[in-house]
Amino acid sequence: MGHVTIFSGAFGSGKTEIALNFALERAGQSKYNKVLLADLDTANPYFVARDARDMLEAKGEKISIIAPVRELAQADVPNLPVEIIGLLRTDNEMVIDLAGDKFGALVLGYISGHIRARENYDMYLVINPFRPFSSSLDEVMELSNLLERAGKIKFTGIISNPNLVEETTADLIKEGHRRVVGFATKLKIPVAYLAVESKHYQELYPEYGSSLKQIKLFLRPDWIRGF
Amino acid sequence: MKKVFQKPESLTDAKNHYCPGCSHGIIHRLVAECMDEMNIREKTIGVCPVGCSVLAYDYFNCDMLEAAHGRAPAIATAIKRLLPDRFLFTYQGDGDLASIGMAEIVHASARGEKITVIFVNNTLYGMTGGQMAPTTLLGQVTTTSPYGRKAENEGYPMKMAELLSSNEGSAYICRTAVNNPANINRTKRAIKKALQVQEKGLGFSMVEVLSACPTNWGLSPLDGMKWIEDNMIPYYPLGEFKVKEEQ
Amino acid sequence: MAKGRVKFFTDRCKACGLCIEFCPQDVLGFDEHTINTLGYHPIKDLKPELCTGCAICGVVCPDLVIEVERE
Amino acid sequence: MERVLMKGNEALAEGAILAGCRGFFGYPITPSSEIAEYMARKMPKIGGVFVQAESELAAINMVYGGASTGARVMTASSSPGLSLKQEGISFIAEAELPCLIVNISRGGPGLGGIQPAQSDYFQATRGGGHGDYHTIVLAPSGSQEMMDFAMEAFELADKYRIPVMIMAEGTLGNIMEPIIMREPVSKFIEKPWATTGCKDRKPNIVNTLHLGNEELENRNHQLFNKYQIINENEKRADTFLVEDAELVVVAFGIMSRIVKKAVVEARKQGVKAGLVRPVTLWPFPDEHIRTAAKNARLFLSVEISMGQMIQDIQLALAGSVPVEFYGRIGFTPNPEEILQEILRLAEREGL
Repeated sequence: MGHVTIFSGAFGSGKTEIALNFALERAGQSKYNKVLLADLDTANPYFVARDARDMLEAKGEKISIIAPVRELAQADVPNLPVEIIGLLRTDNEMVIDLAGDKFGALVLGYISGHIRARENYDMYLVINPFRPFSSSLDEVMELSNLLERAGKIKFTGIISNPNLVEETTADLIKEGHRRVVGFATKLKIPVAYLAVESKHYQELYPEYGSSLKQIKLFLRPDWIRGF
Repeated sequence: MKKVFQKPESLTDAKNHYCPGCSHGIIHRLVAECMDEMNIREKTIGVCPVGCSVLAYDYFNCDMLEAAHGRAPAIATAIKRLLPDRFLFTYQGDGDLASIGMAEIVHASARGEKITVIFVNNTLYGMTGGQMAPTTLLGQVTTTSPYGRKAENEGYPMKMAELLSSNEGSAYICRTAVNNPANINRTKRAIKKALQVQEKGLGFSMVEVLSACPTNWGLSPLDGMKWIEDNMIPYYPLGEFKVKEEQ
Repeated sequence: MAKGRVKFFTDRCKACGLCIEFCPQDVLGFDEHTINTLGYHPIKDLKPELCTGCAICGVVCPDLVIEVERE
Repeated sequence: MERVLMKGNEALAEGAILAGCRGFFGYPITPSSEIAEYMARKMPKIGGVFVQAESELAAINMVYGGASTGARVMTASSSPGLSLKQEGISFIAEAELPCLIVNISRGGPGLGGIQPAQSDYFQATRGGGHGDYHTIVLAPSGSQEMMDFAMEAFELADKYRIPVMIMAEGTLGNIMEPIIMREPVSKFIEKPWATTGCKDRKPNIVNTLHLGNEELENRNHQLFNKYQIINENEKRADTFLVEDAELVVVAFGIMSRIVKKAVVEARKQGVKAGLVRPVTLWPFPDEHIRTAAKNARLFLSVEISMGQMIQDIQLALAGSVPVEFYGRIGFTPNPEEILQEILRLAEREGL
């Protein structure tokens, strides 16, 4: 059975961008025909993985985005793609992008039985310590407990994603990452990797080495930069 | 000789605009007497409706607001939440409370808002000239039910006290009438109890008062009182429907 | 000597007559010789000597016309 | 200075809290719900009130009640919800109750869609409900302004005893940007008119009923005298490269940022383009428009609507310069699209 990788975290933690990057990375390596990226963000259809669908398909990437059907893709109804359960029971490599907070927990609770039935899965908690409700240990613990309880799945790793989008600096990443490592130690969950935009990769590589992963932003509009 | 009956301090000196024999004047006075007796005039904020009592802010001698039609419970909710030690009452008619303001009253009750609602049921829209209300009795002729209200066409009169008493948030729900001195005194006791329930923070309280609208009923004031007795009370039974005790 | 006494703010009276009807002693009646500022014949204690000061007239009055005193 | 990464909706909610807002009354609707959710989490912890109302009508009337106590209170919704709130907004405007009303707007008419839109411009700037009245309308263009305008909105509301509306497209509510957290407001003006219980004073009345002819007319004159003062003092706009501009683009909210990109590109290609960005939609910054018209041969209004603000631009210019329109619904025009339109018009006009 192919690996299932679940990305979870607070609203706006960056999990969708990270899931897209992860799926693309796997698409190059996976033995499966296509990596399935399940977009389960039922909370709010602004800036969701399905927005990148056409672009990825056009580029011929080995990725298939499982998301609500087209006319519902822009609706704010909880439209879990119907095929998700079936796909979880067949042999695929899957990347699952959950909604933030309680919405994500609800969806996870619904499908977790099928995930646990598979032997190899990872569930990551994406943390940006510069976001409200995930800037302190108490808040991160509350979120982690909520998601683990509802989903009946334990986190296997934390993805550190400290950033202030366009205003991110190397020093800011370092400071944020220190905080995330602090949370991870208290939560007794290992840090899987530190995600940074490509432009910071070279500068930070000497310090973080292979625990660093560079990501590209797919959903952020260009026009927001510089003004 | 000592004074045994006089204008309560919680009413202003303004002459009310109500028709001769209209029950609003009596009910205003009962609310005000309770405010006097509980010494809460300076802590009370009232919200009046759209309806004949739209000008009630001129008559109550306390802070008052005039609400949009039906919305008094929403307004009172916010004030009470922001100023929890004040007394809030809404004063609403049957069109205001049971028709256009149905959602507001049901949800204020469901939330257990610690406010007191004075619900004046006179079976029709008095202000606009006697149109059918949710509480208009079967067979009753109004300007918009000229052949008498029929269940097949206009449905059944709504029993708001019974309906709201099913809400867990309702702490005190009572129906009274003002058709004779004994019932007027009972109404006053009910209003006072409702305000005391609010004071104890037990939840939502409402007194539905069966009242006369002699003008739109086309009756003399005295016949209006009899009409309450003969036609309203049989359909709208008097009594306490919900009394939540202190824990 | 009457035990009670009623005082009227006659300019508030709308002559609905409820006080007259409910007065147990038949003390009250309309003052046919007066028209108040509202245009009505206001009420009057036609038989003041019978008043017991029970205040029922005040209780049923919608217009705050009446004050009642008692011994 | 603490910097945090916030969605526009969160920044607005936090800004309101920093401004001393202690009452939020709302009803869920996409794409504004994060504001309510943020408030639901925060209000109980700071001694504030959060009530999820049974309807938009109840929510806006709770704002009416809440504002009448003198507290800083608000509601937030999105376009269809704003339609339902119009009754209450008319009452609040007449009763002169200060409050904040937020429209994280989406496309219509009807249910429309939840895509960002600016098609509530008329509703927002013409009063929206029954009767003659206005609300001050602020149109932020980024997360920082969502916070800052929320704070300013309460100041303006209290100063003029007027409901202030913030209108922001759904995109702005949902996009994340780094912002500087502001200091909480500590000074508030007295509100002797508030209905808080009449201890040691005469009763206060909050009322919107004026039955006498003269009373009603006087009341409207009073309101419009106030609107005149606001009109004189509170018009705001940002201008960009308008000094020598031959083609002036006008856009507000998130569109203004997109247009700015296009204007920079157009300049590179030799077209003297400029941008006027109305910050206040009411009062409309007509003087800024007229100033920008000094060298202009053409104006272009870019909106996410079928063309609404264009009428205010035309009124401001009073026929002196023609005004073109470019707009879409369901899509947010991108910089490239607007650049093409600017170039097309420039070529047509020989600019």
